[in-house]
Amino acid sequence: MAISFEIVFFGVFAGIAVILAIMMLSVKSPVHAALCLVGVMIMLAILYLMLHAYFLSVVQIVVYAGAVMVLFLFVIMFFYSPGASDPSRMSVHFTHIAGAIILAVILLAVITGSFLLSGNVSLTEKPSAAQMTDIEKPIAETSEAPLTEETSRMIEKQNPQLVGRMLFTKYLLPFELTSLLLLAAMVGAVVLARRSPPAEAGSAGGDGND
Amino acid sequence: MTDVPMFYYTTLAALLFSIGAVGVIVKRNPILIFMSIELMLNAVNLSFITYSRYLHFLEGQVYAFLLITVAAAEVAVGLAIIVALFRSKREVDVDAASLMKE
Amino acid sequence: MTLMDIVWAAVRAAAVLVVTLGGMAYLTLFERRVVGFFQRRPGPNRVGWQGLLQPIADAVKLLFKQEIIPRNADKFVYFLAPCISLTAAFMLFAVIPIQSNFAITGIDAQTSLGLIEDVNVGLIYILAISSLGTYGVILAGWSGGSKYSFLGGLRSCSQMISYELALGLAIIPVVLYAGTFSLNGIVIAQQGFFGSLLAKPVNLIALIPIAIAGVTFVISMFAETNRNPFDLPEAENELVAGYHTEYSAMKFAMFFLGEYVSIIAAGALAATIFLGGWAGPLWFGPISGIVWFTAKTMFFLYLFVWVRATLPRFRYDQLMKFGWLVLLPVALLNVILMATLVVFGIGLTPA
Amino acid sequence: MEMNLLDLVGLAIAFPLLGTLILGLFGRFMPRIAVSIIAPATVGLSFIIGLITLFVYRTDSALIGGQPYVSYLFTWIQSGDFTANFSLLIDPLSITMMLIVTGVSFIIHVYSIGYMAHDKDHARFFAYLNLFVGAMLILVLASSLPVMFIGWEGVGLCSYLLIGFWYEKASANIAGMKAFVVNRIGDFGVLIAMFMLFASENFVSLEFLDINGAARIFGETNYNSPFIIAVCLFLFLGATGKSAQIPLYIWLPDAMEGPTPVSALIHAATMVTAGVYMLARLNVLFSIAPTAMLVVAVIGCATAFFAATIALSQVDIKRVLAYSTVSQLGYMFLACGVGAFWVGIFHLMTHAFFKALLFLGAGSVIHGMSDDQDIRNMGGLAKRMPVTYWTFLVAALAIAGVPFFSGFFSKDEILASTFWFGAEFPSGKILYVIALITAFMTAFYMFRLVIRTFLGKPVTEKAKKAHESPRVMTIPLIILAVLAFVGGYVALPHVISGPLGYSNPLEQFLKPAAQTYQISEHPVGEAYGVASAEYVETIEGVSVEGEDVIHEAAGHGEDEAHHPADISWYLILASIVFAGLGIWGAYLYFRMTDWAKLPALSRLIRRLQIVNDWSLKKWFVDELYQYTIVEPGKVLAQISLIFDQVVVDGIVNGTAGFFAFVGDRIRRFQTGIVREYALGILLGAVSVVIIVFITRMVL
Repeated sequence: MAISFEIVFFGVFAGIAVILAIMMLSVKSPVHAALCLVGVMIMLAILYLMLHAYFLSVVQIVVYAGAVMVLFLFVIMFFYSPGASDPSRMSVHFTHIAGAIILAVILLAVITGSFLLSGNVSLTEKPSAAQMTDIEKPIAETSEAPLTEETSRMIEKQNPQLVGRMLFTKYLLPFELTSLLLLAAMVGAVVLARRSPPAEAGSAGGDGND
Repeated sequence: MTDVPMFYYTTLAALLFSIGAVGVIVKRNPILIFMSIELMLNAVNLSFITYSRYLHFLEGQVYAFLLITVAAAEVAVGLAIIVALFRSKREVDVDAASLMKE
Repeated sequence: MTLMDIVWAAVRAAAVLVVTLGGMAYLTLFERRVVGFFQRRPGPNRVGWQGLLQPIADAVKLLFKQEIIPRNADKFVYFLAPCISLTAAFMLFAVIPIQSNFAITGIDAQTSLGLIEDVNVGLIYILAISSLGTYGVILAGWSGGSKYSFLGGLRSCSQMISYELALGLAIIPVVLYAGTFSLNGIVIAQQGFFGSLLAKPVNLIALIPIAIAGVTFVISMFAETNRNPFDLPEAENELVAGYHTEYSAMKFAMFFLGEYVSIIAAGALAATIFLGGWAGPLWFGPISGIVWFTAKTMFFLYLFVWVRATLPRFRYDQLMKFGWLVLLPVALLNVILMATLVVFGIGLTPA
Repeated sequence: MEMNLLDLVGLAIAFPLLGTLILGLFGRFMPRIAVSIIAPATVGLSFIIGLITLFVYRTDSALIGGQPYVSYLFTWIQSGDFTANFSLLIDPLSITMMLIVTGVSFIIHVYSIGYMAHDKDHARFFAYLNLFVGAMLILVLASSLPVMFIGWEGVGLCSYLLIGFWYEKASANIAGMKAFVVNRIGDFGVLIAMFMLFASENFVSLEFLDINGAARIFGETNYNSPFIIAVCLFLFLGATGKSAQIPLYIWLPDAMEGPTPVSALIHAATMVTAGVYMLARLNVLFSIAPTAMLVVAVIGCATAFFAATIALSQVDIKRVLAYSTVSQLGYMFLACGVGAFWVGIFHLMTHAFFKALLFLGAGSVIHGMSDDQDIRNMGGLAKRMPVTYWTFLVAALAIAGVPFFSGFFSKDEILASTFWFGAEFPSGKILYVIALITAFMTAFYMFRLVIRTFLGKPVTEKAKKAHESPRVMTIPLIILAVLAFVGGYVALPHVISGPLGYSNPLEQFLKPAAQTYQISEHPVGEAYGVASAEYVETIEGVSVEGEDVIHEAAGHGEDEAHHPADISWYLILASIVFAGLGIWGAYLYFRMTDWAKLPALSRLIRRLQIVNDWSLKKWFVDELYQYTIVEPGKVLAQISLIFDQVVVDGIVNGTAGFFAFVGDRIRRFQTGIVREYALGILLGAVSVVIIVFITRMVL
């Protein structure tokens, strides 16, 4: 049978992601590197879509591409004008890069090996009862027939609801802790990045900080 | 409908993670190191979501969600540190910030 | 997923592209004519009948203009930025439903117009894509290598980020009301509103937060699209021409295009979310959805031009204060209000 | 748990310890008079409790069935299956010891008020003294070896504190340390014995009653077994340390460095009697190890003789008394060794009276002589210190064994026991002969002391100015003199008491607690290779009457009733004669200076002078120890020091140096470069994963 489009799509997006990731490390300008990373993230978001994690896919773009990377770009753009390249880039020794690549290969082998050892699950296998999500269970129990494509599609359409429900029930505490962490990070970032002691800030006027 | 083997996704995640790790080690610019870390985090997220999909385990997406949030917090603080570092050192090089050595 | 799916999706996308580009072109004409009307002058009326060929003339002019690329520009980014701007604007259309039975593909009876199937994340997708639009602005500002454009880019970018929050929060009451992120679902929910009003007159209260949300949404959209009175990035007297100061010819045209596409998208979104989208009181055949949708969108487009013609520009600090200290708290309180109503069973409970 | 009046006995220990606490903490802020009241009062209360206990025990024997009573106080150690209760044992032996200890201590306390009247540290002194009494009471009242060991160590500590009481004096400090170190050697023996008993399966607990009970059963099958002999000898090693026997007697004469009441306390009533008491307490254990008993008897006899020879020539009044104590203790061990435990306790009691009297008298003399202790500087003190003289004379008569004085009865009993022991075991007669000669020497050195000190003319100005001690010191002397005289009448010899129709109350009282137990198959005589028909008869008679397999056959004491009366009279006569010879010899010696004018005699005297010198130098035993033990010990210590500095410190410093070196090398990894840390983290993570893989695959 011919190669399915999903695999083709996967190959295309994954290939772009890997190429962009490697480019991120090899391009001269930090801004280009950041853009490469944005690209990787968008590719990943598309892969998330293919994995039916719709909510996460969109969150990935909103948070990573839309906020985190914009912040990166802000900072980079303050430091580097368009023509400039990363000054510290030149001083990296060749042996370091070679060693790092060897290490990366080992790491890749180890991780892939661990993934392989922990087993490969095919989607064509039907999930066991223990594997089903909380939403799938009642459906599976009420109907004698296995989950049809349609019911599973219906369930997948509920993805944001499911994730949301889980976040606000079972994982409420981690969720709230995360919000606390965000608050702390916000305060910390403001304190760290503040230009100077308040005495000087007073003379600079209010508009300088906008 | 032929599904993509899970192994493909996990391999992609491993590959991205490794590239990120290399970036962390090779790069001297803290911003690029940071971006490499973000890449590693993304790779982890990918594996979470892969498992979520293939093991019918919605928690994977929840973990990924929390991870994204934490990464955002981390970036906010980290970039603030980099900005502060730049202000004090007038250059952006983590090796120059090896104050701990003394 | 078969080859046919993909082909049909491509066809749909192309159709949307063509229609939108055309619409955008004539939107410029529309705007100029309306503004001229407001200012008691004719506006462009020389090219073609009533100036109908004016957009084509403009396009040709822009295509053949000399391209000037600044010497210290980062060329890759310099080229990339307008592409991003335009692409992001177009991508907004992917999830906007035009018809209840948009049967171009013939596969899904009920589908949105776009690549992404209607999977209940439409609204967040809108947010995601509009946040991607930021890149175009900031990269354009930086890549030119000019301080003016960089400042303009920064301004514009921070403005967009600031108002994105209010935009996101403005959507939430509607989501709470409809119980779904899906735009199509929201339209259907609005269809059922009047029916539920008969059964439960107290549901009328739900209109209050929805109305507030609508106003907040539209204001935020003005800011997001850098339209008057929030067109600070383009404040000529301060910044020459904002983030696209260094752009010329076709690349400038792309920004221009992007801006108008996003205006259309904003109008379409507002029409879909708050005015029922393709749904209408009268059903007259298969095209009634498109008609209603276009009419409602046109209303918002007119509103955009209307506001531009009447209101003066904000000062930058006023803009920021308004965004953070007025719009955001209002939107936040509005969310709480709607949530309270939902908790007390007022509003349409999702199935 | 039902309370019994006998449980009051715990208070007897509590009072002196309370006194220690009060005086030790607040004594220095108290007026002198308060200290002087509290210290003797606590001991006096203990003595009263002792009397009550005795009364209750005698009259209330129905309540406890004449059996030993164990007063449980609290659980001291609870570890695994080992439990040590802090409980007190009340039986005739402990009551007797308790009365002796508290009674004599009380008198000494009272005397000390006068003796220490001018010392600035008298509160500290009384605190120590009270602690001493408390520790001694724990020792004698303890119901088990571990608890006894508390008291055992306690008195050792107190002896160190009290001997070194005048810590400004270097010799006092050294003497204190000597006492402590020598005692530690003995304590080591006790500990080893305790561990052996604990480790042995045959001895379930370290309670005295259990030990003795187990010993009876154990003796059935393992009579005179090497294990028991070893245990007994280790215990006896402890006894030699505490009770100043060969070879560990050397600390006692040096203990004279302490204040004289301390000497009296250590020598008379407490501490030194601990060894004798322990032997009597574990009488059954010792009884099943005749070989160990023989060692005890021989050591005791040798010590008695050896110490007496040294006492002959000493010029320090307290040293004479010290060696006499060692000698008398030897007698006690001899008595225990020949199986007459109760006689040992009897002599212990009489000795407590007259030796306390002697020391307090000597203290009075020293007091009167303004702290001069050399008898060559004295003379003619009888006129100036009449009370001291007369009481001292009573004590001297008692210790010399003059009839009708207490020492006569107890010593005669020891001699008789030894004789009868020798009758069964022929070579044992040597012991009797030596003991008899020792009795002669005892009388000699005692009267040499009396004559040099009190009779004749004052030799020095100090002696002329000597004065009688205050009443607080003389009244105790008088009380002790009365006791020293009448103390012996509680246990008259059978040959005397029998015809008088007067039983021997002390023996009757002590018999249940301190007598020789004999195993039916192994009569004492058999163990020594002599089968006595009389014994076999007795044993069989008892075994018919008794129900137990183990027979409490008649000890020596009871046997004496069967000894022929004429031989007993001869024995009494012999001891009287040897005592008289000693006194006469002392008189002759005193007159020797007159005879020295005769040339023939002077040559003899000069030859004797060598012996005298050797005796004065204590047979150079201290020097012997110095060169055989102390000096090699110092060399060993030097070697240890070098070992410590080179090897031990080398290891320690080397370890530190190694880590400093390694740290210095590792420090280079701490470059401060974040990326390298990241590399480290990554390498670590990778290796962890690989290790997990490998273990997964292997397992």
